[in-house]
Amino acid sequence: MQEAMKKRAKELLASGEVTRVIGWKKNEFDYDITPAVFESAEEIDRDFRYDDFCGPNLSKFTFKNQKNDTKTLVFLKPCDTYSMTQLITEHRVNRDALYLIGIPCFGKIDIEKIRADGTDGILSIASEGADVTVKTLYGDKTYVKADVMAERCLACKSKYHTIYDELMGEEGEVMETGRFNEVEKLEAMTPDERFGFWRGELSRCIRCNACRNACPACTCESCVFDNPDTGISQKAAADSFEENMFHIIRAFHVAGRCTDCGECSRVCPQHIPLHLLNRKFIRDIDKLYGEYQAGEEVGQRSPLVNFTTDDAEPDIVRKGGK
Amino acid sequence: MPISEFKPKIVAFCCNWCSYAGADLAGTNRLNYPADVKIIRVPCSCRVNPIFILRAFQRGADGVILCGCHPGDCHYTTGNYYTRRRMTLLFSMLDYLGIEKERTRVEWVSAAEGAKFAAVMQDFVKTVTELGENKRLEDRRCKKP
Amino acid sequence: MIFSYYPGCTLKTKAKELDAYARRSAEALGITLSELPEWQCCGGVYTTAEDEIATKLSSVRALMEAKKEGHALVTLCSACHNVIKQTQYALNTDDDMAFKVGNYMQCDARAEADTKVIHYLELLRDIVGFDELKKNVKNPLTGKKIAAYYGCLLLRPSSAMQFDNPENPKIMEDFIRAIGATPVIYPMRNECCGGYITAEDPAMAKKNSTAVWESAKDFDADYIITACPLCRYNLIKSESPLPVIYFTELLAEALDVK
Amino acid sequence: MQKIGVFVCHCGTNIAGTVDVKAVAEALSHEPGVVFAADYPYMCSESGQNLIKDAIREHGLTGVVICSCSPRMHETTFRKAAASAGLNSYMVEIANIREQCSWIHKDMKTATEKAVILGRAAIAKVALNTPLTASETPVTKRALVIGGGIAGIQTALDIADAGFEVDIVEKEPTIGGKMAQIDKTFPTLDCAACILTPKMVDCAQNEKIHIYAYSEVESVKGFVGNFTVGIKKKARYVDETKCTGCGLCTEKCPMKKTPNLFNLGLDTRSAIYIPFAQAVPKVATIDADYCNMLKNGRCGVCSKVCTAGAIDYHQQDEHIEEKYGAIVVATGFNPIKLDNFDEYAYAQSPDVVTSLELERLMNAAGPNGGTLLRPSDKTHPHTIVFVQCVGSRDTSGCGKPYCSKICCMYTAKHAMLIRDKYPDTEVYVFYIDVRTPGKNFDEFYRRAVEEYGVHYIKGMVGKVMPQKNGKLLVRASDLLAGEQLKIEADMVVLAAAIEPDKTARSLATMLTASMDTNDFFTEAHPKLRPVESPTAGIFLSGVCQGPKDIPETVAQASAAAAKVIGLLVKDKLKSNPCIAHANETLCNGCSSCERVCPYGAITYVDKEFRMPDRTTKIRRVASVNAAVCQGCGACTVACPSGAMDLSGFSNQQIMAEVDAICR
Amino acid sequence: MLTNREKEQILISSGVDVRKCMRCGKCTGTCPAYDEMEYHPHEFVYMVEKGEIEKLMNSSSIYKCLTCFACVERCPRGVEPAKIIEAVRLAVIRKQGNNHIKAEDIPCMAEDDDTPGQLVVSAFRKYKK
Repeated sequence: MQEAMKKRAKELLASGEVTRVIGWKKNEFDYDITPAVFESAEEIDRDFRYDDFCGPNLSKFTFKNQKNDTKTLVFLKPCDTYSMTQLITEHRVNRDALYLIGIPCFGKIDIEKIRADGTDGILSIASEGADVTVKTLYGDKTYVKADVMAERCLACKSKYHTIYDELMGEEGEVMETGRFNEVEKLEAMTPDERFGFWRGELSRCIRCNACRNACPACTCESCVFDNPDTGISQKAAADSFEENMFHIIRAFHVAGRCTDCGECSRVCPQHIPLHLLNRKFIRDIDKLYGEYQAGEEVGQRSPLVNFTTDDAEPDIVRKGGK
Repeated sequence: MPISEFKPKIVAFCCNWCSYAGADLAGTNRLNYPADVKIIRVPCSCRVNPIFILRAFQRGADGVILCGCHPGDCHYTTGNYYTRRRMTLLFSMLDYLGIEKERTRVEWVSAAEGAKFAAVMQDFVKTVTELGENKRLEDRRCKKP
Repeated sequence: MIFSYYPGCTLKTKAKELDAYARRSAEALGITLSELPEWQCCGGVYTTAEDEIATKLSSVRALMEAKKEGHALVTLCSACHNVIKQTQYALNTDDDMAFKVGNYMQCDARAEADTKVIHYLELLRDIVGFDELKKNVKNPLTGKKIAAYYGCLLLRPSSAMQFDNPENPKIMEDFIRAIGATPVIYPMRNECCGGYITAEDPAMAKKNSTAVWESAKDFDADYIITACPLCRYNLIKSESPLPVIYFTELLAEALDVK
Repeated sequence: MQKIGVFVCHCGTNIAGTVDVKAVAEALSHEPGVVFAADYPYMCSESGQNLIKDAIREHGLTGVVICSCSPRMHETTFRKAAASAGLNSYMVEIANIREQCSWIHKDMKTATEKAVILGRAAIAKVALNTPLTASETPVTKRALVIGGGIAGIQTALDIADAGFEVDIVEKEPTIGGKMAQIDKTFPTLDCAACILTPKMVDCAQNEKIHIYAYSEVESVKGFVGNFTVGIKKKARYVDETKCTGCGLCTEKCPMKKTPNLFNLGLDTRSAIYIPFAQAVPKVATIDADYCNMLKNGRCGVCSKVCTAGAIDYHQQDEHIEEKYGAIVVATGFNPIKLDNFDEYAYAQSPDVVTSLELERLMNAAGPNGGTLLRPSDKTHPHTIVFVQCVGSRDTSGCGKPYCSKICCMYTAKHAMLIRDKYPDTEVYVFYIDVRTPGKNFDEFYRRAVEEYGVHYIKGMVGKVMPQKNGKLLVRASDLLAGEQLKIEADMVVLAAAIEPDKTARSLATMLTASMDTNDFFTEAHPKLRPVESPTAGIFLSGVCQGPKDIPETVAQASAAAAKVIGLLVKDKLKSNPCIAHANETLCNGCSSCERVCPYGAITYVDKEFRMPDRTTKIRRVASVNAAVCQGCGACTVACPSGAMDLSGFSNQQIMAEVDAICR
Repeated sequence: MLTNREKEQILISSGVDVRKCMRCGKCTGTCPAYDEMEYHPHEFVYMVEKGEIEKLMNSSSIYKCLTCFACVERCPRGVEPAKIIEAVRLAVIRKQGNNHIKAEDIPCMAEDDDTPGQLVVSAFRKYKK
């Protein structure tokens, strides 16, 4: 697939159809992949990658690196198409300046899972079908891919692309993989247990803002937490309250807009399962206001800027219904 | 602090058209409710940002209640419908984080419902008093020594 | 289809025919009435006083028993139906009552007594359906003019009974039509026969009952039907010239299982 | 540097009785920014206001906090006072220490402490207030009256008389409403048609008045001075401009078995009909449920006989949009359905009728040509029983909890008319109370008793029993005699409670006008603003606001008209400056705010921004139309970046209040 | 102050708010036991409100109510007079030795072969404690 993508990218550059290509590039290690802009065939030949480590959602990167006066090719995994659709709905990217190619995704590998196995001194990693081969200073290791796949990919919601100009590979389908199981587990706990759980998680937050930077829904010109005029700006959480506040408000601000791409948890250096906050909102919205998937179509109306006259009353929370 | 001495701090956001007028009517009819309740007037319940609610808890509130026109009767036609969704989701999130769900409430009080206003406030104060001090959403820096 | 069944004392003694015809007819209509394994007398009349708990417990036990069986509960005698329905209504609407009863029974009485309770006529109307009943009639009572006598217990208080329009009911008339006869509508059909007053003041009971059959007679009825043994007793005692029979007897006759 | 003045009102003893006002002023004088604090017996009095004005001038105050009654009472008073002393009127905040403090707390210490906290919150807020200036919007000089009964007619005539255009929307094919169905009026016994029909004709002939008959309001957008209303003209299958009202079609129409709704179904009419002789507009209408041509394409008689060629079987509903400066609601009432009152045998016997049905039975244009006959057998009734309060004052859930107000009087009228015309008829009226507060009302009722020999019996009817002989056995109690009565009557007349028309509820939602639990429209103030809805630009006329009789309805109708005229004579209206505004540098252009705005006040513009690297970038940003925004604030919360804020209730101001209260 | 305590007891036992009555008399207009009663349903409500309980307790009217619920059904104010009458009757028969019907009355009832058991238990419920 990677070679086909490179070929197509170069074709489009050569034809002048696009002048820039957004994709992934490898850094020092095989598993250290970052989004990048490619402007020439040489750059593509040298650095372009598409493999099971290309986790980053290119939609957010596209948003940050968009240019209006020229056309950019962007490769989008199914996940990323949802985010891209949502960004177009919110007028955050200029659709006319983009050429979108949908590409398949077979689940990405979580390097932390390999490391957690005690594997150190990694020299290279190759993923082929169901096998992942790791070459290290101390010898080779082989893993079954499903064992080292990222959690978000194990609970993948869709292999379907919601938007593209051109599709490479086969179109997939929306899937049901129990992505709310964790949320349900938490819901089943007592309030004290839940409080303990979240305190344990959120107290580790170092307010590095990685979640915010990676989140394709967090595209505000200026975040309320950075704006001294809002009265709630904070750089680092000085009290457990501020840890809660930041994450509650961040989740609330993306509620109804979050596509559940899982970037927040992927990038969190403290491994806080932030996606469980967003999924809670998604789950509540689905249950209370009907199934809703952000980023499914351009022009959708988010449930938070919508209503029906017979919506559930807020009481439902206190009374434990739902 | 023994429960009997505990006086909760309650912030009540009231929409100008229905609930604030309902609170006025409670006063006109001399219907008593605890002084722990302090009302903040907002044009519509939909003006209340979740940030305000968290801010109140941060600054030491033990309970926050939002009052608006009955659904369908909003002065601005649809404001309280948005309030209803926002607050349902926010309250559910607070509950998910293990924060006592009884500390937050939304009630619809019309301009004619002075008695309801007083009864709602009595009940809410009672509930919050029984819960005791807000510990789970407090900001220790804002507490008086 | 299986339903729990509460016959009540009188149906085991003086009103056996009310019970027997009901059972036979139900069978013919494909309904299984499974008598509660344990039941006590309902007490005959509901005590409205809120500080009377003990007199309500037999009904609560019947409700709980039925809940255990897992089926809706069918009653037949108007009095039993009234007492059980009113008890259930009180449990559901009066927190204090539910609390006290719960203390007696050592359980969450409201939750454990929430069985659906229906009268045999409601079974015919809502479960079997009068149209379906009509199809099953083998022996239509064509040409018979029948006055349905509701009395008080099936209808009132309507908040608890939820049986039919308390002032202009039609369930028994619809029943009469279903078995091929002609209903007679007369104004006294939902007025009291005197009930238990016959033990205290027989003349008064007679006066009340007479007014009922006179009204039915006035409108040219051939028979009076009822679901209540005491109504029937009072009407007969007051020398009604019209035969007073249980509705189940006519049902059995129409279904040809008499 | 803030210079805030605090003024604590005693309100006589209303506040000072439970709040230590001096202590409040003293405590608040130490708050940051406060340079002046005083208390005074009546701040709203002229001298109280002078105290404020003097302090503003003397201390150069930048903000004023008044601890007094509810801002709903005197906010405007104090704002005006501030403005006259040169301070922007939006630099005033009120701490409500009467309705929300002194009146609800009995303990002086508690109330004083609370008053101080409320004062602090107001000080914290006012410190962040900014001067605001109201913008102006033009007024559309045209009024809409919804409902064409006597209330709507009177309002429309008065507005037109003042020289303004006015439209009436009436859902029936003719205006006239309930009054057109009534035979005589109390307490004068003059003929309803004789006094109503000239007014109907005036409406039709007045060139300022346009009648949309057989029409309904579909949508209402906009705000005071600038409403846009969608009106649906229902298809009547007759071209209004061609029909001459000759009535030939109604004679020739073969479908004579159509229930005559104008006579409440007591007789029948043809499928094409003119409701009554004096209908306005006098135009035929086809009842699509009964017309053979419309149902199955077979007939067409009316079209053949119509010389004007007015019949149009293909007519469609027409949708019109009009602009208005003011809207008057005059949707009226109906008697309640009597389904819950079968003890009175209304459904069982045709001889049990409602009072409105009796009006038609006695009317010369009614089913019996004005002779009172029993509906069942068309015989002359010799005994008539009237039952009062059927569904009125009923808290059991079957009826309405309120007094319907008109029944006592119309029943006295009916009883009197019957005794006058048929002296051999005995009339019994069962009453709980006879309520006759009105000019010449009690005298009228007494005449019924003293001159006409109507039997008034205090007590209620328990049950009406139709007998085999066609009589109605009425069982009732006579409380004064201590008797249970059994009366054999020929007819029973039920004074059914009245309720607001069913269309009022959905209309209220469209108008954003509030209603009470009985679906009567709420007035802006029960005593002082009885003909206005709390929603600006919406006025109330007639029974839609509460039960009332004809004289009262007409009085209220004229009052509503006066209010409308007062609005329409203005060329411009000052609008509320407490509205939303977008901070363009923060705005993402995401459209969240646009989607929640109930007024469509938000639009987007592409704007060029200079970037830190000296390049420019064009971004889509929100822009609020100040004339359209009503200041609800829905957008401020929908906005994730905090770009939307609300003047007068800004994020910072509200949080300052929160902080002050929780301090 | 005896009557006030009695009144309290009647109000608690019946669960009726007598102050809701608007004196329309519909209960009495519909009562089938009217002729046999000295005090009628509306008077029960009014007299309990006034605290005149003793008169009611001493009257045979308390045994004449058929508990047919016609008054309850038809009252426009939801007052439920039948419950008041029952509460007064209970206040009487709950007193020691005040059973209105005695066990020895049963045989004479039983003599009548058709007497349904329902009648006996109902009469006991109403007239005996």
